[in-house]
Amino acid sequence: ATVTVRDAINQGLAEEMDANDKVFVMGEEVGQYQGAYKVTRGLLDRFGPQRVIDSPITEMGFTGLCVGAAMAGLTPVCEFMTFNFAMQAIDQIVNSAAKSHYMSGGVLSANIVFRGPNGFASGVAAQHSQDYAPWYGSIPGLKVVSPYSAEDAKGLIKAAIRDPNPVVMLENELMYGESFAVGEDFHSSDFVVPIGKAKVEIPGTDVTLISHSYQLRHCFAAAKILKEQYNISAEVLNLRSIKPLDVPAIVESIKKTNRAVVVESAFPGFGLGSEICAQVSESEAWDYLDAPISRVTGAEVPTPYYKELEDMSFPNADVVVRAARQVLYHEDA
Amino acid sequence: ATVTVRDAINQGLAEEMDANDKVFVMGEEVGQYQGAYKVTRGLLDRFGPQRVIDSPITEMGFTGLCVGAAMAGLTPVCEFMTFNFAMQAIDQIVNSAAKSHYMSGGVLSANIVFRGPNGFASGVAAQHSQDYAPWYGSIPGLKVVSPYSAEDAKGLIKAAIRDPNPVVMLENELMYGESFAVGEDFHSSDFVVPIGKAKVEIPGTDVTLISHSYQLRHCFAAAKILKEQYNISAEVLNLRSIKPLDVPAIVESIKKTNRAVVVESAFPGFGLGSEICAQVSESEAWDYLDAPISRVTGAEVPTPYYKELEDMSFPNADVVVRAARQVLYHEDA
Amino acid sequence: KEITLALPEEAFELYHLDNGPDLDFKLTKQQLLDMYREMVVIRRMEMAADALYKAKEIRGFCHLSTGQEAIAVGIESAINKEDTVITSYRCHGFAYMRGASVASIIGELLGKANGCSKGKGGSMHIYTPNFFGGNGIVGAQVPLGLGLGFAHKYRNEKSACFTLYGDGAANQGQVFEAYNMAKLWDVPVVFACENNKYGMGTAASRASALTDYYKRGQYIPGLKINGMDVLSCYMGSVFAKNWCISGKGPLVLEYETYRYGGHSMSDPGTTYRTRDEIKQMRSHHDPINGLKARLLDLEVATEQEIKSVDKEARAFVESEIDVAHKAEFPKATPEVLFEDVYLKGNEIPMLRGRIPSENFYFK
Amino acid sequence: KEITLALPEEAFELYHLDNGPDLDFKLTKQQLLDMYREMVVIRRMEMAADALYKAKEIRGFCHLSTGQEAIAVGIESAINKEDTVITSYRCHGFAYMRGASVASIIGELLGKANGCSKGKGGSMHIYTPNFFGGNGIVGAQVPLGLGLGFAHKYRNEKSACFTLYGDGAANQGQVFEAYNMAKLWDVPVVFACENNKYGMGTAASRASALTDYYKRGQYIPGLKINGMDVLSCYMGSVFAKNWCISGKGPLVLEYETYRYGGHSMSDPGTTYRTRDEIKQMRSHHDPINGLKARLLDLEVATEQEIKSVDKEARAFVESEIDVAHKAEFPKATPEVLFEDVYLKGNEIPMLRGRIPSENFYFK
Ligand SMILES: Cc1ncc(C[n+]2csc(CCOP(=O)(O)OP(=O)(O)O)c2C)c(N)n1
Ligand SMILES: Cc1ncc(C[n+]2csc(CCOP(=O)(O)OP(=O)(O)O)c2C)c(N)n1
Ligand SMILES: [Mg+2]
Ligand SMILES: [Mg+2]
Repeated sequence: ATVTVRDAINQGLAEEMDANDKVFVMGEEVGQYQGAYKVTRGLLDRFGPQRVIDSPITEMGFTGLCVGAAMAGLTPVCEFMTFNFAMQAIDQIVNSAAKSHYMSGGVLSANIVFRGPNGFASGVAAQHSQDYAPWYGSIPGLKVVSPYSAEDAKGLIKAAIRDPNPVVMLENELMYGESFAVGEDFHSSDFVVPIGKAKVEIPGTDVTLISHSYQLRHCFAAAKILKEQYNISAEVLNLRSIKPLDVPAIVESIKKTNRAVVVESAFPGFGLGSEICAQVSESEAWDYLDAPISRVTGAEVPTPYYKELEDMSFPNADVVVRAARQVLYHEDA
Repeated sequence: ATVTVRDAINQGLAEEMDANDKVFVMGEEVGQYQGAYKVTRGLLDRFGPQRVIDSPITEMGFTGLCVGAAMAGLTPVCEFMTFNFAMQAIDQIVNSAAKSHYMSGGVLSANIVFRGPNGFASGVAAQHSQDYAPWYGSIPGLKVVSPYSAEDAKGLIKAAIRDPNPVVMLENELMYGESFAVGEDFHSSDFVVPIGKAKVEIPGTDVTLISHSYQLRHCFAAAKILKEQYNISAEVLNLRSIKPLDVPAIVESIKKTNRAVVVESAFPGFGLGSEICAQVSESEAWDYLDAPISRVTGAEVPTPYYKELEDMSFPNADVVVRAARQVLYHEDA
Repeated sequence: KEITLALPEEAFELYHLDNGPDLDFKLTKQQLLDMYREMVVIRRMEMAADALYKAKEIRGFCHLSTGQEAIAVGIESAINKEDTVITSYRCHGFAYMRGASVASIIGELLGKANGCSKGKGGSMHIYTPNFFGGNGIVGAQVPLGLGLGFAHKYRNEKSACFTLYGDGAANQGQVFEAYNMAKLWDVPVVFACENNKYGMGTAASRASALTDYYKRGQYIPGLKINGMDVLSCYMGSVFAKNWCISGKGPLVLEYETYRYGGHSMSDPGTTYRTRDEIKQMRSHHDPINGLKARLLDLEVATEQEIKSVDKEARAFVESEIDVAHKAEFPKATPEVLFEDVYLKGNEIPMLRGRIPSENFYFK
Repeated sequence: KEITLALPEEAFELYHLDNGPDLDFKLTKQQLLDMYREMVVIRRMEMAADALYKAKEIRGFCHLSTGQEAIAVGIESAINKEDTVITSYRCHGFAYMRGASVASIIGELLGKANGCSKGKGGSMHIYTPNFFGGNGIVGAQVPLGLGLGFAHKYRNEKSACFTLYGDGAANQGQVFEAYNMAKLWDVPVVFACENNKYGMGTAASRASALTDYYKRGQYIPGLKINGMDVLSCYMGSVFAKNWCISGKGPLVLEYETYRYGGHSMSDPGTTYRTRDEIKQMRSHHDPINGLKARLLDLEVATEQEIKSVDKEARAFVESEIDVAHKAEFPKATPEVLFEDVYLKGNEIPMLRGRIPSENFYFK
């Protein structure tokens, strides 16, 4: 049977709440409304209003509350309706949650998860579609995960809750309704996806397509086109974690394919593509590269509303195909 | 005669306030206290409390106020005591200031400058020493400048005020008291440093050291050591602007030296080094590189307080020398 | 010829005010009919947006103000074009009252080049002179509005900024930061809370420890206004504007109102409140019906006259929608995509595309 | 043997409270002498920090609480170790009262390995069990304190969190967000404003539209306390703790106090206030002298006894400083540098150094 990403997260949350009564969920509309995107559906009924808490619209305040509760030993799951709104609370995430263990010489800690949809969504324009993976990914003290499939989603939310460090989970609204086949072990309450391990979704030999979350769809579609139309065998690497980046997996793949394309929905500058480019150039994979790493990114514009302009602002399969063919030096790409 | 960076910014502010009565300065302690770091010294006396305004400690609020005033046609200079505190207001900078011109199809605009010290300062520990260049540098709609010398400081603050776009000026506390020789034209009220143009501070032939603001000092010191001890001729490039990056200047230099080291005080991931690495790999300079670009960054730790640990967390001349020698493949580096 | 009107005591509640708005006042028949018409136009426009959304011609989020029309109309009737207004994403009615054509508003919703924001902003980001949107981040518009008021004061203008926000937004910390600065510096800003009883699915009392939003300025006087009655909205707004321009500093208003529809088009709006509650409001407190009844009651206009206003307004909106429908979409070219990131002539040399071959250079 | 004590009416001002703290109460001689001693210890410790800063042994920012000692002592005397406390960067006194040794506090200031934070935090970042710092971002500790209180409630503990912040911090929006949630959910949190009259160089009235900080919870009852009198601080804090643990929700306190020194070591503290103002406070309102006078007055202790407490405290602090001075600096090794970024055993595989050859790998 298949499971949606929404249900996968929901199941992961419910299992961890069952197992550990320190875990609570707080955020806007997580309770009575069942979640703006219904990710927390049923949790209020099941765990009651002490543990599933509708917060006022006060991102900085409820984030700080969750961080403080975590410092006191609870395990909050702090939901942002989208990560765009977390920008109001980012000081609490970075300065209060991420840095405290270090600043206190190990005295304080915060077992907390910040989660919610991140990055591109349809037709929501500039203030509702930013991808924050690079910002959170740059902060020591944080771990950052970004699921693609239902397995990723359940396994990573559970790993994030169990990890004693603050973890940011960057989901994507457009993925919530997507269904995925899952393995036998998926329904076990011990199903966990380790933080920091990338997954080869499709093995290949000619070029590595590296991405996370929603943008992987374009990689899959591109891999198909590359195979069918150009007889190019693309390896698709699902990062799953942004911090730490699974550099060994990237290196391994590039040593095989000698070429890589990084696909992300963030603004181009200071992004995942840039970072992977730099990391690879510092690794042994550098000598294996037959072309510079290619970055496929969001365009350098605040997201426009009109569909065709929006389409031009984010990666799609065709652009990924072009990028892949470019790193393979296809003249007409 | 020499001029300090502090006085240079002060002079630039005063001149623009003289020339344009729409310009006002707002921030914590900018008036009566003469600025936490005395950058706004004398401005209250000279321009009065209508135009030099001490705000309460409410970063989000006064930043929003300034952005709104800019939308109404005024030209605010919004001072953050340090950019660490601007994290509380970053939503207003990104979502309200940077994106509005685009979201409104050109109807709204905000001629505003956000300025203050950024990055490393001595002994202030983790919450007071983050370098935000990469975050702001990633946002379309913003320009980001970062002065090193007195000329940079005066010329860029004036350019920033005159630029009709929102501009972020990332200063450095440790530079305020530094004195610099200035040219004849410095004292002219027309002295402006164009945004987006890097400056070759020291020409060289063997390796390019690329940096901005305070970290350039290490580059200068390193260039000296490289010359004297290793007979290596280092070119030092002062970026002056983070957004736009002067990629043509970087490319030109690398075409000459074939090697580059980027020096910054930000956390390593998703930083300036990564971005330059990626940009160069997309440019014609790629073919000229004899070694991968080297990143010298802050270490991946929240800044520790104890001096010797802090020393290990930020670039210094020795590390830059090592990096330069590494890109020159000195075996013992 | 002016018509004498009277508001009941209950139209207003005062907080730290010695006197409230006048209860007795005069308006011409034309003014009254104009108010009526504008409310009908807004309602029709929102209904059209509803239909267009359901027809999948509008994308993303779309927040309608059906039920809340009296506020936009009441405020605009009380101020002039030099005053400034800013609100949240629930902005169509305000944009219209500030002077944006229905065609340009619906055009924006359809993503057309004739849209207020050339199709780049969509439903939440609509602007027109002295109307500053249309803001998608809950509460962020409040300090912005303070800044607009600050600019009025800086320029010694006899104008005020009406800064609108919802009952949900009223809990955002930056609202209190704005209150404090406004009071400290006597900024001519009207903090105007549209209390429509819910922030998304959350009833006011589940989000706010104090639901008397007109009192939440604490040290700023406040006024609660019957937001379902356009004449109360009008007189309350007149009072607020006069308060500000007479140098008394800020004022906090609460327009008590009701949102008939869901929070946005994706919310049926029926899981967190009863259908009966909605029905009650619609049938007993509707601002359009309310004004109509009053006009008939006072014999200012006949049923026939009002019907013809209805008809005209409806036809007007339809023809405007027609204009919007016929308008061009923006050209999906790099020139259009990359325009307006920076101000013309002050761009950065290059904006990056998704891949380098899409990079766009400004000459 | 207990001593009967009485506070004057003026010790407290009430806001939305029917009854305030008891004015008549008893304490033992030992308790009183302990309070006295702890204030002296804090004062001596801060004076030592001042000297060490001037000797360049302390780096960066260093904020002292000289003049404000009664608050930390009064609160700690009123609560127990299960209660929680959080404050801003002006934290040395609280850290000490919560149980950190003077040696570990001064050690931290000196950057020593014996420091509360192993030398990694410095003056602003000091922690000890149930004391959560030491926070450098003005106002950010307030929602954190709300979270600590939330945890007490979540666990059904009969404990409260004392959340301290300054008169300057009181304007931060997140403080109001915290007020709202605390009241909505009856969180046992005491919002405790240390009004020392200035936020850096800004007098309270230049930053706050309402300087009655105990009223700023608006819908939360409040209590103003003479923060220069340790007994008032004690009884006010007893009241606050009882309020919270009896399930009445939050309370807002204002301890009216005064900072003798500059904002931090780099501020002479004399440009924005008169020397006379400082002198007045020091000579007529000093909390240490005040308690001493009372003890003599009530004949609880003799001049001689008090002198010997002074002497003991001074010697104690000196010996603690000696311990701190003799303590080792942290080892400047990669192992130490990269320790504590993540929790032991849950690190990420590699942390990057300044250059790749400095990268640190966890096994
Ligand atoms: C900072 C932020 N948090 C959350 C949201 C999501 N959101 C959009 S509207 C809304 C409800 C706002 O309610 P209210 O202020 O009462 O305005 P109304 O929609 O009733 O007009 C929420 C939670 C957002 N856009 N911005
Ligand atoms: C968000 C933020 N803004 C500004 C600062 C700089 N700063 C540090 S302390 C301070 C004054 C705070 O005054 P108050 O709250 O009254 O506390 P006090 O220092 O008097 O104890 C300021 C402006 C900061 N650390 N954080
Ligand atoms: Mg509402
Ligand atoms: Mg103070």
